[in-house]
Amino acid sequence: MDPAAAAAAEEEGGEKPPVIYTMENKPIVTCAGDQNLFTSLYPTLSQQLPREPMEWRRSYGRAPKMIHLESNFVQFKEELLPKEGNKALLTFPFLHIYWTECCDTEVYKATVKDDITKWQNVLKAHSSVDWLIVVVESDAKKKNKTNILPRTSIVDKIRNDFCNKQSDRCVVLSDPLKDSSRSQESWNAFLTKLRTLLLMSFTKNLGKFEDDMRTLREKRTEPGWSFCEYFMVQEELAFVFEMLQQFEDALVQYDELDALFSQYVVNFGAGDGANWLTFFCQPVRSWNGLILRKPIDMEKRELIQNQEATLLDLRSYLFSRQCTLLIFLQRPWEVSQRALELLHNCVQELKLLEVSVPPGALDCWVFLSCLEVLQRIEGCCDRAQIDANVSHTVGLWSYATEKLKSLGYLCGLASEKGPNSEDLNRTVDLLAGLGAERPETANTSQSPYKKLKEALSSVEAFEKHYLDLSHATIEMYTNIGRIRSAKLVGKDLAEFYMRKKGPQKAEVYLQGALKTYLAEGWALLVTHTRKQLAECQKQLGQIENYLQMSSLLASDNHLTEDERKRFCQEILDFANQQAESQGQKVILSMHSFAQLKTLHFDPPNAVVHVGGKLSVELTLLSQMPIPVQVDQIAIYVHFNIEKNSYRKTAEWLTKHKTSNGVINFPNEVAGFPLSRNNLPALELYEMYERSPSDNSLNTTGIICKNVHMLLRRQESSTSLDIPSGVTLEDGAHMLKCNDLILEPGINKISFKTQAKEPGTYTLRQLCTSVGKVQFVLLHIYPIVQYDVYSQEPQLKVEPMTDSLLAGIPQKVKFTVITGHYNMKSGDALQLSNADAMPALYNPEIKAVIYSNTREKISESSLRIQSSEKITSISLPVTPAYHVIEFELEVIYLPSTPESAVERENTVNKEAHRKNKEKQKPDNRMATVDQKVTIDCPWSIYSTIIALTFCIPFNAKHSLLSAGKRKYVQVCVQNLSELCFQLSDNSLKNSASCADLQLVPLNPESQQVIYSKQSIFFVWELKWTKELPLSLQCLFSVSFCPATSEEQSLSLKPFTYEFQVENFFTLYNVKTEIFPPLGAEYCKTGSLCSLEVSITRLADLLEVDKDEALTESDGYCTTKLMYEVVDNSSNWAVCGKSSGVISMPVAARATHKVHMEVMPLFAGYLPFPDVRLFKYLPHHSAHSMQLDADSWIENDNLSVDKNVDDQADSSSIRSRSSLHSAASGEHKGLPMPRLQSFSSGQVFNCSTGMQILVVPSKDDHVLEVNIT
Amino acid sequence: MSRQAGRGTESKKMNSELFTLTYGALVTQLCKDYENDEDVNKQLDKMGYNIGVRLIEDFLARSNVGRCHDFRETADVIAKIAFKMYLGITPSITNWSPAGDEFSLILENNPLVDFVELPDNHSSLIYSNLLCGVLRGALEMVQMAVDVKFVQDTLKGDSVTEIRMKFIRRIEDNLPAGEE
Amino acid sequence: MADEALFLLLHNEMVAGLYRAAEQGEGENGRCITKLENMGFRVGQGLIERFTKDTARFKDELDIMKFICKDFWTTVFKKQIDNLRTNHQGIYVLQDNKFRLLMQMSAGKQYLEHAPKYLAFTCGLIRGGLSNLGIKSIVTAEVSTMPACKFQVMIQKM
Amino acid sequence: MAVCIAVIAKENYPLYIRSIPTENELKFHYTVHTSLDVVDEKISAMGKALVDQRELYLGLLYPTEDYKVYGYVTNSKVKFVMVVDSSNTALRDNEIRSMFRKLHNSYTDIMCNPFYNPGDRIHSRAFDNMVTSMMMQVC
Repeated sequence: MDPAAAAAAEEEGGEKPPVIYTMENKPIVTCAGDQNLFTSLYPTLSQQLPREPMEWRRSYGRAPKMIHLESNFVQFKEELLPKEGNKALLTFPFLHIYWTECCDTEVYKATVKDDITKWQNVLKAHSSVDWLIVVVESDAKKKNKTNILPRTSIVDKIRNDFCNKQSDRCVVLSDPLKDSSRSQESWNAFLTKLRTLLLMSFTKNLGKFEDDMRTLREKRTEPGWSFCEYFMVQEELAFVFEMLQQFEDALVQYDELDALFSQYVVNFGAGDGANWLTFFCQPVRSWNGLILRKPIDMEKRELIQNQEATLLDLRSYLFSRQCTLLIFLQRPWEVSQRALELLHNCVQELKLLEVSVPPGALDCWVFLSCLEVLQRIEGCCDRAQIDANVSHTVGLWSYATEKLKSLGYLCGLASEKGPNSEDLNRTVDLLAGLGAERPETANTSQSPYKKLKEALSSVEAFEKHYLDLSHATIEMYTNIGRIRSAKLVGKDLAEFYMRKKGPQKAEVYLQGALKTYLAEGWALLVTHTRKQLAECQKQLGQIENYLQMSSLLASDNHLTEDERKRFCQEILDFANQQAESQGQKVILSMHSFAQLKTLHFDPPNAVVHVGGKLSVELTLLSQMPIPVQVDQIAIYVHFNIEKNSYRKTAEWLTKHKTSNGVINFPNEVAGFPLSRNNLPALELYEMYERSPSDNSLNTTGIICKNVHMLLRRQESSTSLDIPSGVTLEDGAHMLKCNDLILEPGINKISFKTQAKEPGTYTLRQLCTSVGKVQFVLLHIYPIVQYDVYSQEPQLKVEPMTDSLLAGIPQKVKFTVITGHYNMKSGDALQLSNADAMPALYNPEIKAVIYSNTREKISESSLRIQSSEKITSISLPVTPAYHVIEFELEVIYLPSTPESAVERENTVNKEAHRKNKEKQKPDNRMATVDQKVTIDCPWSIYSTIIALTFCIPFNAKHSLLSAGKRKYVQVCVQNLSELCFQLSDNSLKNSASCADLQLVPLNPESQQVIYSKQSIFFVWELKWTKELPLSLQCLFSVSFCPATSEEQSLSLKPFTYEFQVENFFTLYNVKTEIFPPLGAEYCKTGSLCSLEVSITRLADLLEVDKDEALTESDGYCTTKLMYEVVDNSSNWAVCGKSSGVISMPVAARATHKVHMEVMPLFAGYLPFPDVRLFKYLPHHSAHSMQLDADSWIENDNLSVDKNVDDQADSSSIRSRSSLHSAASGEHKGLPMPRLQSFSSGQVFNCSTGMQILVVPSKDDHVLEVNIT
Repeated sequence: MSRQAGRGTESKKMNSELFTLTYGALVTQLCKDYENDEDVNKQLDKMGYNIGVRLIEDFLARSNVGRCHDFRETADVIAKIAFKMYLGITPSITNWSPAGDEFSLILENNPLVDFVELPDNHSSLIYSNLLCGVLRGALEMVQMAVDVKFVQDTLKGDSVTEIRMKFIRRIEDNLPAGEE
Repeated sequence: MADEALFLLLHNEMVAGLYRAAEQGEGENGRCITKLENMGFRVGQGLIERFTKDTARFKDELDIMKFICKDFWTTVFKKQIDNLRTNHQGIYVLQDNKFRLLMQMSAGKQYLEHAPKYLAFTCGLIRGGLSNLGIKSIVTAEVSTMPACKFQVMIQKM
Repeated sequence: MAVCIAVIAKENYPLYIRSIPTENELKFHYTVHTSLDVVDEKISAMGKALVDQRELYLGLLYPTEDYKVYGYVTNSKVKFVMVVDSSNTALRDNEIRSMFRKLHNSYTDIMCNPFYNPGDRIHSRAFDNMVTSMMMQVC
């Protein structure tokens, strides 16, 4: 402010309040003394002062601040000094300066001193202590003065005249207008002083002001207290801070006022009202929103000052100030956020204070305010910033939208047929409340004011603005990802469209919202939106969708019973209308109409034979609130033939197919996010990992077998809206059920069908027809199938036990599977008898009839007639696809010895051989296959069935001798599992020779033979005259299962035929061993003598007649070869171990052989074995029919011709074995042969004899060996 | 003795929620496996029994409680030591039968049923029945055949939980190993 | 405060009981493992809800795994996991050298074939805990010398 | 004093939602559902925050003319939303906090009820009573 301005100030000094433009304000400093001097210095001063910042230390522990000081220098006038109790701060002079350049003592004394004194007194009078005296020195002035005093003297004078003790209140400014270092220094000193004094003054005076303000606030409970007055005071402070650029502090002042006011309102709500509040409760008459374009809204401020402000005025003003400061502070987003709070808050406060507000007034106010705030912010930010901070502003946008909407509804602008007269009146009133547009926005085209006015002007205008806002809001929400909010705004829009009868526009928004709600499972929202959508679709005439929606709603238990009924009725009405468009039906998804709970087959395994009956029972949960008359429920069935798969054969199906019969269906929960349960369950298993080397456990644990399934990302895009394009497969096969009523809740519907073609039938779809409407379940899942099969009749005959035993009566099971054949009366099985196996007729045989699924149907007795050729079993009358079972007792009789048994025995022997090869124990039973030919009524061909019988026993015989006496031993072994009773055993000589007796040495009584046990029978042979070479013997013993008491007579005995040959003893061999002469016992290692004596027991017999026999003049001899063998190698035979002797063929002829043997061990040693052979000379013809055993012997001789060779037997054997390999070539060459005697012809009477051998002293080692 | 028991238990303390929840999981699993509550109760008792016969050894080892001379002493040991040691609660002993062969354990709070709310379809489930089994099993190991059952249960809306124990007889034969 | 012995006995009896039931028909033992795991799962859900009641929100997956290995494990088994390894591709291996539920059985390989059934519950415990913290996973286990064992956690990327 | 209290699953469907009977239930369902937008926003913002800032209480989600909506999210990503009448200005932030704590505790107990199937709608007397108390309770 130049001096001129200062002058101006001087003129209007008297008027108050001074106009306040805060920004232009500066703290006031008065200037007294030499005005011209000051004026000359002013430019430098005003420009130098703010250059350097100064730290401002403040009271109340507030943080110190650096401040660039400016000030407003005005000429000193007494009027400027505040009177007592003045609250104004802006007009407050913070410092008084007196300027002089007097350098002449006289002049000082004459004028200056008095002038300063006068000045000082005025200050004192107003108790103002913030002053400064500036003495300016310039050399120029001194020049023309003669009587020069030292410069300092004037200053000193002033100091002690005025500044007692505070000499610093007088400063010198030397040559201020020169550009010298000296002048610079003095300037700096002066400025610093000036700044310091100013700040001191601020601190002091603001402090004082704040104290007063605080005390004033404390008084607020007193009756006279007025908020508005206090408001003005604290705002003064705010202004000062603002003036000092301390916006934070300024804002704090307003926030405190804000809080204070809010508190009062709350308290008022709580009951204790302050009387001043009533000012603010005046009914709202103007609602022209916030004004944020001016730094200060003077009109509103005056209203407050004059205590005429309404609540809205106060709030508006307060906020406009906060807004201004926030924007100074570059916090526009806080503005938007605070704005929203403010608006909400005001609405609340008006409610709380029960201020009467004309309908819509607030909506206008809020709407205008929102836009004002938004525009203000846009005014101070660039696009980019705004876009980046949509999340802060979008709230205001949607609030504005909301308000405009309600205004539109209020003024009948959102209705189909525009506003009515009363709507118009209301509109007029509302517009009146806006007053005239403010000058500052008057020329901006898009001002909130204009927008509102226009929006309310016409239906079209409103629609335009409302849509613009809505779309803007939706877009913003969408951009920042607040989808739900966006959808909600969308729904408002939809409602609007619906009111405007524009359903096609509404639909998309409703669908969008519905999708979200379904996906997130908000049932109530789903229901509500569906209702709206239904209405919308109805208007759009989307019959199908509408009906589907209705069915959803009818089944929705979030609706009232009546609503549900209404929607259900909608469907039924449509379904039953006799429209001419009879043809095409409406197909809807079933899940909302009814749910398939369970399905139940009868027969439970869902398997039927051709022509069989199948019934399917559905459990349907009807979701409709009322009973529904259904024309038809149909199951569409898909048929396919899987001929060549075993799993479709009657056997498999009837046996294996699981017969739980009931299939349960998971109930799909409508309107529920499936995302939760769409994970397949883990398949966890124990894991055992063994080391490859030894099979020991290495590692165990738990593994998951379906990791791949689980780790695959599931996109849970399971939208539950109606499956579009519901279509029915054309089902050739269908299960139908007509005219029934579906009651709400559980219904059981059963379908019956008769199976036709064999194959697999899959239930694919379910369709419920109600008049023109069809509800379709597109896929029946889990898969439901039933199978139809056809089957050939069949006869099976199988033993009851695992193996049939020959000779005892046993049960055989006959199974007749009728298949497609019906058993008529007279149908019979014709068994062609085999006399080896008669069927034993038992009158009380019963046949049991089963269904193919093994349920017992009936029982009937069988008629069996047997002629000698044929047994005919007449079967009971049985329908197709049944099973007849009965048991028949049969017995297998080895009819004639030769036929069966012998044959089998030989078979048996071979069996043995094989077994041996297979190293199997020899307990295999001989078996007989008995074939039966059966003629079945359903076939011209006769069935042949083989039954296998096992012979329970196995017999062996052996010939035993004692000298000349002979015994036959038969060993019977029971190979079966059963145990038998053996009785009346017998041994017969078939070739009847009179004088042979078989004397049994066996107990007469019965014997029990247990499983796997062997029993021996012995007979002694007695005779008188010579006997034939061979005897035919027939052993027989009768048996019966030891368990069965009743001795069934029909049992044939077990027989065993065999023959014994050359059983008559010809030679007796006797062996003796003698210790060496003089010795008492044989000693190990010392030679003993061995004597073999061979004695002929009979004269010439038939058996002797062979090449060995040489006859000369009636005197017969035969050649024998003996051999001493010691298999146990206890003895060492020294010298010849074998030799040939010629034996006279006459009783009692004896031949002795001597040789030396050495016992190798001590103890009782068995005698070495002595063998005897016939020795046949080489010139013999038939060397061919030799049995294996003698062949080798022969061969071995042929190798070394001279048997008399000294080699010990062992060496012979070794060689023989050596060469036996090559024996083939020699076969059949004529050379000497050995022929063994048949067992029993030679009796060795010293077999099994032992002799004591004592150990010799010296061979201790051997001793050790044995033990 | 109680001091020793005390020391014994210090180290073994653990988060009780783990136990409570695990038990809960068990019960609900059983409810899935068996169709009716009675079977579940049986199963719980059985499992309890198996636990009891093992638990007793741990108990005798850690609290060196000697042989009890009469049923009253047993009751005291159960309430004041066993329950304290294992469940951290001390039920009160009441309603002795005149014959002194029957008494009640009153549990003000039963850790097994923290958090539990019985659904209506399990009205006949005896949720904590395991405890009966445990007591039965444990006592059997010290030659006491007892009958244990719940007569009140807070889960069923009773004010307290009451376990009734009845002494049946001494088991003389086959002393199990590890007994005194 | 309950007593550990009781829990251990309960757990053992749960295992035994289930397998007993399995032998008497219903369900092959694959089911047993699953049942145990499911029980663990449910318990895990409950426990984690409690344990995280007063903790700050987790930063990320690893943050959570650490919680499981430290706080969770300590509260349940009274010791921390000895070693946690990850490939930063959603696979974590938790190693416990003295796993509480295997401690009762003699160390080494003697009872190795019984180990799995004593791990199932804990697998579930981990899976349940994680799933309640919003991490779907598969947890498997492995023992080669008791009482040390490894739990492998495979995170399902959602 | 709370006019509506809701527990919302990880997947954002309501596990429990109850409002004072006098008011129109549907409106609150919409309010709560919409508030999830802000919850999501706050959670994702929170993720980046430092540990000490990662608290479960989300504070005021957004005010409407008539209501204030507050949010809270457990570590298991379950959200609690509480709607309070705006006129109820006396209500301080820390009171809201403590109410959420109570909710959380009570919810934790539900989770520990073996018969409760996590993810199912909450039907529990205990929980109902607790919620009722919060709606009755006058501040």
